[in-house]
Parts: sequence; C-alpha cells; structure tokens
Amino acid sequence: MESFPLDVLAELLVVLLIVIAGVFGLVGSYGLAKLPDLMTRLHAPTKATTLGVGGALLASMVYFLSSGTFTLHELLITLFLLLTAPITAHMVAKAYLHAHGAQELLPPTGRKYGWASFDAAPPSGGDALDSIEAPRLAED
Amino acid sequence: MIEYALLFGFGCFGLALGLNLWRLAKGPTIADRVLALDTMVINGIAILMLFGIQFGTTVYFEASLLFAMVGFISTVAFTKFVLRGDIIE
Amino acid sequence: MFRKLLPHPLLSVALTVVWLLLLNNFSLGGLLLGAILGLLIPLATQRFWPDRATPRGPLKIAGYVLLVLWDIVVANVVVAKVIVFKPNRRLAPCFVTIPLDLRTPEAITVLAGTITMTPGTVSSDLSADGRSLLVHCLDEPDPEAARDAIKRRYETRLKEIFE
Amino acid sequence: MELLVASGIGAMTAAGVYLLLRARTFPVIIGVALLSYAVNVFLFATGRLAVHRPPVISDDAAGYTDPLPQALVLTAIVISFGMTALVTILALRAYLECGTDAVDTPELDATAQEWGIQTGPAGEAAEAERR
Amino acid sequence: MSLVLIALLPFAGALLPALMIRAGRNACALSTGAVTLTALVLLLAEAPAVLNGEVVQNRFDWVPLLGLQATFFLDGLGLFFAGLILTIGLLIILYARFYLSKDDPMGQFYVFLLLFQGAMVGIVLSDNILLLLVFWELTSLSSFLLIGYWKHLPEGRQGARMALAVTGGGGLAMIAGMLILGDIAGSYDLTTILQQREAIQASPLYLPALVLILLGCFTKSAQFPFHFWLPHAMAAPTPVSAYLHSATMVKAGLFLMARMWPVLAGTEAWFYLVATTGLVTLVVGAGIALFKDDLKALLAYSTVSHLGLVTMLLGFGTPMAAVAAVFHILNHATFKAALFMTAGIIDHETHTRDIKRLGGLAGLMPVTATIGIVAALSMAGVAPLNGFISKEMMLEEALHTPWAGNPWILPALVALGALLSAAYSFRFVAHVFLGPKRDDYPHHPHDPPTGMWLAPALLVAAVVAIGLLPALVAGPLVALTAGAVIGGPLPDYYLSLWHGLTPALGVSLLAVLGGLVLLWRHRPLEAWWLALPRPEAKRLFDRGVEAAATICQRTTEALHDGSLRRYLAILVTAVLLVGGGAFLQGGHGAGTRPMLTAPVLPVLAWALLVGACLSLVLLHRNRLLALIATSVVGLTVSMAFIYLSAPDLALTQISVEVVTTILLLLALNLLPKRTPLDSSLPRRSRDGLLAVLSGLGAGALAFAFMTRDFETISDYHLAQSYPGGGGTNVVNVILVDFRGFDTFGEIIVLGIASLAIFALLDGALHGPALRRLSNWQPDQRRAQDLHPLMLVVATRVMLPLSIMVGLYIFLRGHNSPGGGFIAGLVVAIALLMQYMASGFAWAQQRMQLNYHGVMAAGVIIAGLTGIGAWLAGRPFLTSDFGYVTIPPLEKFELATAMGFDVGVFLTVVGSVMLALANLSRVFRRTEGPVSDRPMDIDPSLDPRTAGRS
Amino acid sequence: MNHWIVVPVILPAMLAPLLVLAVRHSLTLQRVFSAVGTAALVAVSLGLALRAAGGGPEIYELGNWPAPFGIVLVLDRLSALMLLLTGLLAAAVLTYAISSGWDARGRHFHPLFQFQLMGVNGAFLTGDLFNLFVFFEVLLIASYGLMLHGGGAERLKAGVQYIVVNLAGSTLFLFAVGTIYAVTGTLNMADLAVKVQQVAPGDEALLRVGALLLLVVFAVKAALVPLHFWLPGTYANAPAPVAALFAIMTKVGAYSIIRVYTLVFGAGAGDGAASAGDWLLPAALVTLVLGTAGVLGAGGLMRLICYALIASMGTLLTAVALFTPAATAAALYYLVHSTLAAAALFLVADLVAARRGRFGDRLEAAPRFAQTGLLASLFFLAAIGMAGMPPLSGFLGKLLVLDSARGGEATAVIWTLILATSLVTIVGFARAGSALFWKSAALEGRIEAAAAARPVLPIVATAAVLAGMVVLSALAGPVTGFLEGTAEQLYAPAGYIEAVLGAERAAGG
Ligand code: NA
Ligand code: NA
Repeated sequence: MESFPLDVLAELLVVLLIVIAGVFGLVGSYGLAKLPDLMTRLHAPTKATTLGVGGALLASMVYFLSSGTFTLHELLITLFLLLTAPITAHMVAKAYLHAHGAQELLPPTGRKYGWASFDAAPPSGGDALDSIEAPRLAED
Repeated sequence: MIEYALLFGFGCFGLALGLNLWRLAKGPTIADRVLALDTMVINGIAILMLFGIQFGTTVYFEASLLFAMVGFISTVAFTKFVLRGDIIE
Repeated sequence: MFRKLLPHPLLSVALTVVWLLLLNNFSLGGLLLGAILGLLIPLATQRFWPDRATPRGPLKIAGYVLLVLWDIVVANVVVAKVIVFKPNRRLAPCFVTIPLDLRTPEAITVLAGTITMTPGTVSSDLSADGRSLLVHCLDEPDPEAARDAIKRRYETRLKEIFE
Repeated sequence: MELLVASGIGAMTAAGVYLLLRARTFPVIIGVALLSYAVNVFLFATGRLAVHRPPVISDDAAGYTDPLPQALVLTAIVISFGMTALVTILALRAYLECGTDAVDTPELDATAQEWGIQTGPAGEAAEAERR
Repeated sequence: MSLVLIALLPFAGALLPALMIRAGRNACALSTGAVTLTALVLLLAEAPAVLNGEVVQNRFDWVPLLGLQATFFLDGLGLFFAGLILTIGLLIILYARFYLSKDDPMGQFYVFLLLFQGAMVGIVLSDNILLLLVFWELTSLSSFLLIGYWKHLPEGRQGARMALAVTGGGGLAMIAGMLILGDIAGSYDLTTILQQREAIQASPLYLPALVLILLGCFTKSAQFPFHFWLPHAMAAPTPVSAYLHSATMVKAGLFLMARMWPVLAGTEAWFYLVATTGLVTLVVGAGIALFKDDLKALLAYSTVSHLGLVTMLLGFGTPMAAVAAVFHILNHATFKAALFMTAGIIDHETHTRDIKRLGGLAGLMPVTATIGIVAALSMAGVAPLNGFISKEMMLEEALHTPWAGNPWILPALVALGALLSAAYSFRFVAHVFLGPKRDDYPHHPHDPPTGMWLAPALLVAAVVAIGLLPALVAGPLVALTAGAVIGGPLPDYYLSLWHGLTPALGVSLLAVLGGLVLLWRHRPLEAWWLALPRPEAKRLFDRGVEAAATICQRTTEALHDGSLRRYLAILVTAVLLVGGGAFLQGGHGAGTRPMLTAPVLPVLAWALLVGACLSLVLLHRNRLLALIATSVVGLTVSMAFIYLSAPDLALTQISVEVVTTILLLLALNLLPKRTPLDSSLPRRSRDGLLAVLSGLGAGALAFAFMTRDFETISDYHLAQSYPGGGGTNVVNVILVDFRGFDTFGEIIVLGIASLAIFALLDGALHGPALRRLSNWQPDQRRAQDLHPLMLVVATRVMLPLSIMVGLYIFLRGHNSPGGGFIAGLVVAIALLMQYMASGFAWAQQRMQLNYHGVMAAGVIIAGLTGIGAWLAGRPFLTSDFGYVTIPPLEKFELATAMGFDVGVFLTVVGSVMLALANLSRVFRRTEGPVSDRPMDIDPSLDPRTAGRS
Repeated sequence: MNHWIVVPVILPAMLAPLLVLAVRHSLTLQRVFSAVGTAALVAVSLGLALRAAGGGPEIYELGNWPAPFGIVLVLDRLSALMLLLTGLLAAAVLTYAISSGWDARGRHFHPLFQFQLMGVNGAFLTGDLFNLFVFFEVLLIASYGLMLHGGGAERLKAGVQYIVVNLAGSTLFLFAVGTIYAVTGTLNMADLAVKVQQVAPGDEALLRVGALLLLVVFAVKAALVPLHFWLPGTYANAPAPVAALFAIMTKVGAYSIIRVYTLVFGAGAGDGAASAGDWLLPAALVTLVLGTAGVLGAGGLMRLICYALIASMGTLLTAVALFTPAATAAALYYLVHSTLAAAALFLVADLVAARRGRFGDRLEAAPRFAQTGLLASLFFLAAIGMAGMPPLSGFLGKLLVLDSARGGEATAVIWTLILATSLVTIVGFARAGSALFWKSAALEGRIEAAAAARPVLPIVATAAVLAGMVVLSALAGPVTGFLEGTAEQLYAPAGYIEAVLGAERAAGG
C-alpha cells in the first residue's frame, strides 16, 4: 500500500465514517434521553444507533483494507444488527403497549381481531389445536 | 488524523453511554430501561470497533459479534418477561 | 434424494459465505469446511424451520436491499434532525394501521423490519390474525399518506419476491 | 486506571455484600452474582493491568499481559455460573415447597400459611412499579 | 501372657452369655461362671510366684507414640484385688441366676457383668497408667449399663446417668492427673513411676497431679462430697449393688490410692486431702445411713462410710494404717456383699425393702436372718467378727493421729463415726429381723432356695473365719497386699482379736453402747433429723444438670437461630477482622509500578459501573430492575475485560451473563416480583457498614498489588504456548493444556449443577411444590400472543447462523479468543432462542438431543482425551498436536486438545439445556394446555373460516 | 509416572457420567456400577497408601507439564491417608444408602455420589492452590446435590443456607488465591513454599492477608466457630447417609489447613509462619465449647450429632493449631476417628428415626420400636466413640491430643476444656440415649414400623463403621506409627518441595 493518494483517501474515508458513526451514535442516545415517551424514544436508538455502529463497522473495514488486511467480517455484525434491531424494537414496543394497557390509544386493526398483544389468535384452520399437556422431555 | 477522529468517536459513544445510563436509571417504564440497555450494548459494539481501529487489531471481532447476539437475546428475554412473565412457554 | 440432502441450497450458500466472512480470509480448506458446514447445518436444523419461504428473483432482491439501505441512511438523517432540532412539544407522533396483503410470515417480518429501519416508523404490533400491522410514526402529520407510502414502496416489492 | 479498577472492584464488592445480607433469596442471589463479578475482576487484576496486550501470540505484538489470571478467571466464571444456576433453581424450589422466599429459617412457618394468595399483592406492586 | 488373658477373658467371654441364653438361663449363668472361674484359676496359677515375692509382668506394644503400652503386672495388691473381684464375681453370678426374674433379659445382664469384671480386673492388673485409665473409664461405662439395666425405672435411668457423670467426670480429671504424673516421671509405666517418689513429690506439678488423680479416686469411691451418686445407683438389681457398689467398683478408687501410695502418700497435701475427705465421708455416710428406711439405701450409705474409713486410713500415710486399710477392704467386701445379698433376698421374698414395713423376719426366714445378723454385727464392729478386728486397727491408728496440730479432733470424729456405724448396723438387725412377726408384709416371706442364700452364706462363713482366726485365714494375704502397697518393709503388727485393754478397745465398746442407745432413741432422733434442713445432693445434681442443659439449649438456640443474614454478617465481620489483623501484622511498602493513565472512556465506564452498583443497592427491591442493573454491571465488566486485554474473559462473561439472566427471569416468573422491606434501619445501616468496609478492603487490596511488580510463572506459558501447546491463544492453551485439569473439574462442576438442578426440578413435580404449581395464578396481566411472529421468524434465521458462529468460535479457540466453553454457550443460547420464540412444546418436540446424554458424553470425551495420553505412556491430559497437509488444501493443525475442547463444548450445551429446558418443563404445570404451534399468528389462514376461540 | 495416582480422581469422574449416560434408567445397574466403582476406589486407595507408607512424596505431572507451570498431583502419606479414609467411608455409606433405599428417594444419587468422591479425592491429591479451589467447588456442588437429595421443605431451606454460605466462602477463596498469586506469581504449593520464603519485606502484609483469608476459607469448611453456623442446619437436614459422608467434608477443611500451613506458610516461611495457629487455637477451643454446649442442648438426635461433630472439629483443630509434629500426628489420628464416629452416629440416627415413625429423631420418649436393643447397642458404641470413651478410638484420640499439648503455654486451658467438654458430651449422649432407648421401655405400646422389610445391610454398614473405630483402636500402634511418619513428612517440607520442583528449583534457584 505504497500509493499515497489511496492511503489518504482511505484515511479520510475512515475519519469521515468514524465521525458519522460518533454523531449518529450520540444522536441516537440523545434521542433516547430526550424524547417524551417510549414510543417516540424507540425511534432514536433503533435507527440512529444502527447507523452509528454501522459507520464504525464500515470505518473498521475500510481501515483494515487500507492497511493491507482484507477483512469483511464486520459485515456480519452489521448484518446481524440489521436483522435484530427491528425485532428488538418490535418487542420493546409490544412490552410497552402491553404493560401500559394502551389498547384504547391504538387505532382499530380493521379486522375481526384486535392487536395480537391484547387479543388471542384464532385457532389454526382445519387442524385441531394441537395442545399437549405438560410434555415430558425426550429422555425422561 | 485518525487519532483525533477516534478521540471524537470515543467521546461521542462515551457520552452516549452516559445518556443511556441516565435513561436506564430514570426509566420510567421497564421498556425504557430495556431499551436503554439494548442501546448500551450497541454503543459498546461501536466502541469495540473503534478500539479495533485504534489498536489495529481484529481481535475484538468475536467479542463484538457476541455482544450483538447477547444484547438481542437479553432484550427479547426482558420484553417477553414483561409480556408474559414466562419467557419460555 | 438430492432434495433431501440439500433442502435449502440458498441457505447453504449463505452459510458458506458467512463461514468465509467469519474466517476473514479465503482458503481452499476454509471453503471446503464452509461448504460442508453449509450442507450439514441446514440438515441439522431443518426441523426448526419447516416450510421455509423461498424468495424469488435475485435482481428484485438486490434492488430491494439497495432501496432499503438507502432508506436507512435517509431515515437516520431524518430522525437525527427531528431529535436534535425539533422540540418535543412540536412532535406529531401517531399510530397507523397498515392492512397487509402479504401472507408469508417471512415476508411480513421483512416488511415490518424494513418499516422499523426506515424513516420515522416503527412496527409495533401485528393484529391477532396477522393481517394488519401497527406502525408508530415519530412525527407524521398525515398518517394515511405514510400508510400508502409503505404499502407502495415496500409491500408490493416484497409481494413479488415472496409470493 | 488502577484506581478505577480497584474502586470498581470495591463498588461491586460492597453492593454484593449488601445484597448478600438481605432477607430474601432473590437479592441474595444477585448479591452472590455481584460478588463473583467483583472477585473475577480482582483475580484478573492480579496479572496487573495492560491495555492492548491480549495474550494471543503474534509476531507484531508489543507484549502480552499475564495470561494465567485470565485462565483462572475463566474457570471461576464457569464455576460460579454453575453455582448461581443451582442456587437459583433451589431458591425457586424452596419457594414452591415452603411458600416463602425468606432465607432465615424461623420464618418458615410464619409465612407459609399466607402463600396461596401472595401473588396478588406482589403482582399489583410490580404493576404499580411499572406504571 | 496369662495376665493379658485374665484381663481379656471376661471381654472375650462377654459374648458367651449372649449366645448361651438361647440354651436357657442355667446354661447362660454357667457359661458366665465358667469364664470367671477360668480367669480365677489362671490368676491363682500365678499366685505362687507372687507369694514368692515375684512380680509377674506381661508387656505388649500398643501405642508406643503415646507411651500407652498394654503392660500388665501382678503383685500382691493386684492379686488381692483381682482375687476379690473374681471370687465375689463368681458368687454374684450364682446369686443373680436366682435373683433375676423370667422377664429380665439375663443374657444382657451377664454380658454387662462380664464387661464390668474385665474392666475391673484390667484396672488392678495394669502396669501402665494410661492403660489403667482405659479400664477405669470402661468400669464407668459398664456400670452405667448395669445400673440402668431396669430401663423402665426412672430411678434406674437417672441413677445410671448420675453415676456415669460423676465417675466418668472424675475419670476425666484423672486423665489429666495421670498425664501430669507421666510427664513428671517421664514414663507412663507404673513400675517406673513407683520408683520415683522423690522426683514426683518434689515437682511443682505434684499438687495438681495429686488433686486430679484424687478427684478420680474420690468420685469412684463415693467420697464426700461426691458420695451422692452411690445411693441412687441402688436402683440397679441387687446383684449389681452387691458387686459394684460394695465389693468392687467403689473400691477401685481405694485400689488406686493404695497403688499410688508409695509415690503420692506421705506428704502433707496427701494427708489433709485424703485423710480429711475420708474422715468426713466416714461420719457423714454413717450419719445418713442411720436414718435411711430403704435397706439398700442404708447399706449404700454405710458403704460410703466404710469407704471413707479406708480412705482415711490410706490418707494417714503410715504403713500401719495401710495394713489396716487393706485388711478392712477385705473385711468390708465380705460382710457388705453378704448384706446386699441379704437385702436382695428380703426384697425378693417380701416385695419390699422398706425397714418400716419389715421386722420379725428372724422367725420366718431363719437362714437369711442368721446370715444377715452375723454380717451386720461384723459391720457394727462387734467381736469376734472380722469387722471388729480391722476397726480396732483403725481406731488404734486414729487415736494417735493429730489433725492440724489438734490431737483430739480426729479421734473424736472417728469415734462418732464408729458409734453411728454400730447404730445403723443394730437398726438393720433389730428393725428387720427382730421384733414381732407382722401380718402386713406385701408378700409372705420364707427362706429362698439354696442357690440364692448359698453365696451370702459362704461370705458370712468367711466373716466368721477371719474374725476367729485372722492371722491364719487372712494373714498371708494381708501381708502380701500391704507389702505391695507400702512398697517397703511391713510394720510390726499381728492380726488378732485380742490386743489387750487398749484405748481402741475402749472406744469400740463405747461405740457399741452408744449405738445401742441411738437404736433405742431412734424415733425421736429421726424426727429431729427429718426436721433438719439438709441439701439433697441428687436434687442439686439434677438441678445442676438441668440448668446446664437449659443454658446450653438457650445458648445454642440463640446462636443457631437459623438466621442466614446473621451468619453471613458474622462471616463478613470475621473476614474483615482477620484480613485487617493480618495486614497490620506484616510489613507493607507502597507499590512502585507505574500506573496506567485513564482516558475518558474508562472513566465513563467506571461511572457506569458505580452507578449501576448504586442503583442496584437502592432499587434492588424491584427484582426486574435489579436484573437489568446487574446486566449493566456484567456488560461494563465485559467491556473492561476487552479494554484490558482479556477478550476471552469478555466473551465468557457476557455469554454466561445472558444465560444467567434468562435463568433468573425464568425463576422470577414464579417468585415474588418485589422484595418486601424487611430489614430495620439499624440493620440496614449495619449491613451498609459491613458492605462499605468489605468494598474498601477488596479495593485497597487490589490497588495494593496492582501498583507493584512481580515475577510470575506465566512467562513460561507465553513461551511454551505455541511450541509446546500448539496454540497462539495462550489463555485457551492454558485452559485445555497447561491447566486442563482445572477445566476438567470446571466442566464437571457444570455437569453436577445440571444434574442437581434436574433432580431439584424433578422433585418439584410431587408433593406441595406440585400443588402450588398447579394452583399458581399469574401475578401480572399477560399479553395474548405467546409466540410473536416476527421473533419466530428472526430466530429461525438465527439458529443456523448461530451454530455456524459457535463452531467458528470453537475451532478458532486455540488460536484466537474463543474455545469450547464459549462455543457451547453460543449454541445453547441459539437453542434457547428457539424455546423462547416458539415455546417449549414446539421446540422440545423438535429437539432430538438427549441433554443428559450430551452432558455426560461431554465429560466422558474430555476424560477419554486425557486418558488417551496413557496409551503413549504419558500422564493424564498430555496433549499432542501436528500439522497435516492434504493437497490441495492448506496445512492445518490437529491437536488432541481439540478433543478435550469438544468435551467441554458438549458438557456446556448439555448442562445449560438440561437445566433450562427442565425448568420450563416444570413451568408447564402452572397452566393448562399450551399451544405447540410455532407461532400463534398464522396470516395465511383465512379467518373467515375459523371461528373465534 | 505412576498413573495410579490420578485414578482416585479419574475413576469416579468417569464413572459418574457413565451412570448418567448409560444406566440412567436402571437404579439397579446404577447401584451395581456405583458399588463396584467404590470398591475399586478403596482398592486403589489402599494400594496408594501402602506405596506412600514406603516412600517419599511422589508426583504426577498432569499434561506432562513440569511443575510449577502445570498442575501436579502429589501422593504423600497425608494425601494417601485421606484417600483411604474417604474410600472406606464411602464404601460403608454407599452400602447403607443402597440397602436402606435412600438412593431411590430422588434423582441422580449415584452420579452425584461419585462426583463427590472425585472432588474430595482431588482436593486431597492436588499440589496446586487454584486446583484445590476447583476441587473444593466440585465437592461442594456435588454436596449441594446430595444434601438436597429427596427434597422436603426443611431440607430445601437448610440447603439455601448451606449453599449461600459456601458461595460466600468460595468467593473468599478466590480473593485469597488472587492475593497470593499477586504477590508470589505462582500457584503451585511447593513453588509457593519457596517463593513465600523470599518475599520482599514490603509485600509481607499482602501475603499475610492472602494467607489468613485462606485460613478463613478453610475454617468455614472445617466448621470453626464463628464460621460454623451453616453446619447444624445442613447436616441435620441432609439425608442421613449423606450427612455420614459429609463427615469427611469438614476434614477437607482440616486437611487443607494442615497442608497449607505446614507446607506453604509453615515454620520455614519467615513472618508468614506462626500466625495461623494464633488465630486458630482460640477459635478451635471456642468451637469445642460451643459444640459441646450444643450436644447438651440439642432437641433432636441429628442436631446433637451435628454439634458433637462441631465439638470434634474443635478438638481436632486445637491439635492442628499447635503445629508440632506430635500434635499433628495426634490430630490426624483424631481426624480419622472423628470421621468414623460422626458417620456412625449419623447412620445410627437414621436407623433409629426410621423406626420411630412420627417421633423421628426428636429426643423424647416414644413407645418401643423394632430392634430397640440392637440399635441401642449401636448407639451406645457410636456415642462412646464420639465422647471419647474406651474401648473405641476416641479415647486414644483424645489422649493423643492431650499428650501432644503437654508443655505448651496453653496446656492447662486445652486440657481443662477438652476434659470438661468430654464430661458434658458424655452427659449429653447419656441423656439422649436414655430418652431414645430406655424411656421407651416404660411406655405402653409399640411402634409398628412400616411393613417394609428391615434389611440387615444398613445395620451391617453401620456396624462396619463402628468396627472401624475398634480396629483403629486395636491397631493404634501401627496407625500412630504411620501418622508419626506423616507428621514428620509434613514438618520437613523440603522432601515434598524437592519431589515437586526438583532439587535445583527447590533450593530457590
Ligand atoms: Na444481560
Ligand atoms: Na496437555
């Protein structure tokens, strides 16, 4: 990696990514602290922080590429976070709505059934409800 | 230059951690606290990445990966607890 | 027979790639081991993922992924602006119900995930029959518009990919 | 840095000891867990502190921190995990069997009678806390 | 050899009656008698040698380290006592055969009796004072069994316990005394000790040794103030009383004083301790005896009195007194045993021992009366019976022994004692046998069968024979014995009825006359006696024991009140005290190691940690919050590990923590969600103080060593990790190789934990736990979707991914952070995710793994990998590794340590899943049927066709 | 390398998972395997004891790594003695547990039992301080499982206390080991012995803190007052055969004190040396007194035995605290004796309680029950064993302890307390026995025990333990000879150190 411009370019990119990461990471947590209620707070970390950590991961990748190590495994972490962040937010939201009995505040589903946190699911079609009582472990 | 950027990054994420702690302590709901914890983990991963850059090593990769996994599961467990009480049913 | 040995070719390929990413360098041995694991792990875990949905159209998928990535970047900027510059009292948060045309759990999950990762919206719940999605908007004066945007921008594409 | 680590150990130990001296199994278990965090860091610190000297042999490493305490802490973590798991399940079983989660034995008879309805008020209290 | 045999025969023979009782009561008694007779014959076979002045000695090594040797010797004193014990023993065996009723377990009686006999013989034949102590305590034990023989009688039980406590206690004091004595003499061998009179008496430890040994003697021989146990021991069957409490056991104390006489006697301390005690006992015992209505009580106190008499004689320390003592021991054994047997016959025939209900028996049971009257007169000291002669000798000695410079006090008291003795003896004769026949005996009496009166008759014959021809019948024996006691030349004496008109004779006459007077005035005297306030020793003793027991009970219960909080507070305090004390005792210098600078991030992390600890303490009563705060602590610690160059620790810590959190959440579901405030403010303050001090201590300790340099063995590990262990991750190489044995133990801990958890949970499926589980009501509102769709889908994708990651972490472990343990946790977590997302029923059905088997296989694989090294002749856990090249693949490493790590991996997966899956299995008992569908929502289902549930 | 040295650890460690893996569902097979394994363990222990009696310390370098870098096992007279004692006790207890059906009252008795043996044996063999911690944990967690075997409210409650106290103790162990490592940089006990002698003056205080915190840890295990509070509740509520096995557990604490404070912080250790005894002796004497008070004040037989056990630990540790060869030999004799005595008593208590129906082990009169006479005899023997009366070994044990305490500063106090407490113990046991066995003769009726057959084997097992005390007494000469040699070996640690480290490094090079 002798070529000077690439080095500088990479370094600039790394710096930029780190700064972006820092800013978004901070904003995400700031939003978490600042916003008025949980539902709004939920927006801050799930998005901003994702970009924050994503920026850091990209920065790391670029940094190592520029220093001659071919590394892509940071991608895995990014992938993982993209996969899990919505689930996390979803679960937190459900927990919040449930714990605060916010059923009345929600818009109607427009269906025969209410929101899943408050209304039991219909039984599955033709199959009888496969219910089992106190299953025994295989080995016992 | 990267050093300064890193310093900036550490400052930002450090501050972010502080804000997370504040939310964690203040609540007011369990959901807030769980969210704060989850955010804390993610900020932690970012910090680990920056460490990796600072020290020029990929030795923190496994830790980051695990942090991501563990943070997710903790959050799911806590929220399932709030939802159902029983997290495996 | 082939189907039995290789129930999910796509998953196997993905896993092999993941293995190479984990190893963080390419070697023949690594590829071989990755391929072996890519074959074995789906076999071992297939009971936990019965009737897997199979997304179709690699180009469509790629297009969707790029779209979402771009939206994520935009979402971050938008939300950052709201957080930093907009006082709490001027926020207009609201819930929106999105009736779903998607039927595959995997597709619904991807949609809900996309919604969460994109500007100002978080998927908060699903109706008990799985036909409506509850979305919370951070700052949305016009809920109807938001709903239509989501259905148009994401759901139709996903419908093509999954169903 | 040494001062930070030492005071951190102190803080965890203190909180752990305080919770250890509580009257119910649950806080006691948390106290034990905290104490094991504290002692893990303590044991780790016996190798002295070093930043970016992970004991993974490589040609370009500037040096290595003492690996032995780390190995010891790993063993200790695993062991205390097993212990914590056992004591947790025991606390649960004892609660189911005796109807009280008090750690002191004379309370056994006093509270056992009240068990049937205990979940009511406790549950309400938990709800109130969440709101 | 034969001495050992004599001592051990009764022990060995003790089994015989237990076996022979099946062949009948006669066979039982005969076999017992045969044992005793054999021992007696063996003894007599040695007698000629002893009479020739030899000392027969047998020696065997027992505990050389202690100086406790199985050494026996037979001299005159030993021969005398052993003969006495065995002879009277024979008579008692005969008597008991007829005395015991059909309901009494006779086999047991003879077993105990033989044990006692063996112990007694052992005492008198021991040539080692420690060996003597062994037999000494054995007499206490066997007498305890004999006294308590009639277990249904409360007096028997109490009497036995009291006797054991007093004589056993005295024996314990004697142990100390003997040890001191041995220390002074430099040997525990009696023959050695007996030659060191000067050294012993000159030693500053002489007095303590003397006092302690005498405590043993006095308690055993019922000397005042330890006399009280003896009368209560009379609850025993009469043969026991006759044997133990008149003829033998109570004489053990006398024997020992006689045995030790050459070395211990002759000093002022000896005189004042022994003679005074004897004198007081003589008078007090006689006084009490006079007013006892129970025949056996009267005899018991008379025994106390006579034992006092002998003690006093030994206390005089003069050879002449010693001769008198020996002679009186012989005489007392004959008449007192006869009297006890007589009392037993009377009890047996009339069904009462109460003097007030007796009288006039002479006409009804003439044989018994004759025996009783002769023996009693001997006891009274009436000529020409043996009791008279030895009492004369005693009086003679006493009359010219001054006490504290006063010549009168001792003779006067002795005379009083003699007078009282005569009085109670006459009362025994007059109020039992003489007077008119009565018609209100509880049972009409007549003479018993010959077998029963034969034994006392033989004894009374001896009483008369010795009385008439003392020098002929008893002379040699007394000379021989006294010679052994004195250990030097015998004084000038002769045994005879008539010594001329001596002052002693005068006192004797006075005593007899006075005795008659007292008998005459018994009724008014008794009224006076009964009105007298006097301490009741038994009640005092009982109260003392009860008080002690109560105090002990209160103390014990107060200390061990079941308060874990207090136990732990004490533990913490002890740690602080010991730690602080230790620190102050040693030199301490400040550390010189340069400290690391602390950038902003660690400071922030520190704030996070301290903040989390603080909020934990403040908020811990909300348990869910406490868990979240604990998670923060765990997270921070993991981060710190990473920052401080311990990536493996961070990985382990964080994955262990999440599993712990899941476990605690599972448990919390059934536990109360809040901790009530149940400590007072002072208590919380105290706990806070302890906590702060502990924190300060731990922190200061850590700071102290972190700031100093040291040398460590781990340089070797760093150097050898790659060349010797084949791995670059030194921590992992230490774990699986250098210290693989630790890891082997560690996974076993995990395996055991899971087994114990399984057992605990399995137990919750029965009994009260199951009842509570079945009636359990959720204590919170519950959301309606059990298995949220998005979560289910996400975890399905994550399972193969996580397993991949787990395998990666496993394979990389040897060379970078990771390893079998973390990999196991990762896989376990991935599996747990399936349980959490889709529920127990669904996941369990799909889970093909037998967790028991996985865990056990893990341990076995790890162990077998270690054992494999044996094949190469290397020690357990020796690893080997090599590099393999298979074209076209790159070179890769194969290490046996991997096999070990596979074991670790499997154990972790098996243990975690075994524990958690079973926990949720138990939870299934809390409610009715649970869906086993993977997710509750099925969007593909057309809801119009499905009815509302 | 003599591979037999590691067998007492490996054999049960492999047997236990095998029981889980292969014969989990058949109690019969578990019993067979467990019994055969234990018998083999006894045989191996016996072989090792004979070997140790004939030579100096022998080491086993695990993983073929040289000491002090790897972990070593050390077979010397002391460890061999403890192994043999453990094996014999285990054989008797296992016989009892199987024949009385105790092992069927919960899950996994046999694997836990084998793991327990593994932990105990490992603790006795290891020559590494941290490895000692690991084996402590193995034996503790197995003991938790065994203690909770069968369940029941009281037992579970007591179990919580037992475990929490020991968790605190384990944490303290780590603090102590950490401190010692931080000063010396080593974990191998022989190496520690060398390093402790060379410690810099400025580090002495830290080292001392480590050494004495370790003493506290061992004292908790050894039930030294005031760290004994966990014991009565635990043992009294444990299944009786488990309590009998636990008789060896307190001895693990005593063993560790003897090992560490003769080898590492022994007389050669400069300032670290004498301090253990200073703390230990007064505490041991108080232990003796408080334990004895419990014997007189206990309301149930199991608790009474627990307090007797505590008192016996007081006697034992008093002898240990003197730290002289003679006293240590006495302590070891008493150790063996008191292990057997406590075990025998626990087994007798179980036999009695099982026959007294609802009266259980309460010290109050109950109507006559089956085999009263036989049980009374067993109780009598076990009690005089514990109280230190002849002809069982307790008497010799106490004599040895008393004798070894001669000529010291505290002789008078030690003698007075040991003898006085013996008296109180005698009284306590006499009262208990009288209440349990004699008083019942005065009561009407008879408890008809459950129709279940009354097997002979439990009684045989109990009698075997009692016979052990008789044999110990009869063979006191050879036994004390062996122990004298053991004590000599302990007080001349150079042999141990040289065996572990080799001559050069042992010299401090
Ligand atoms: Na967590
Ligand atoms: Na090895």
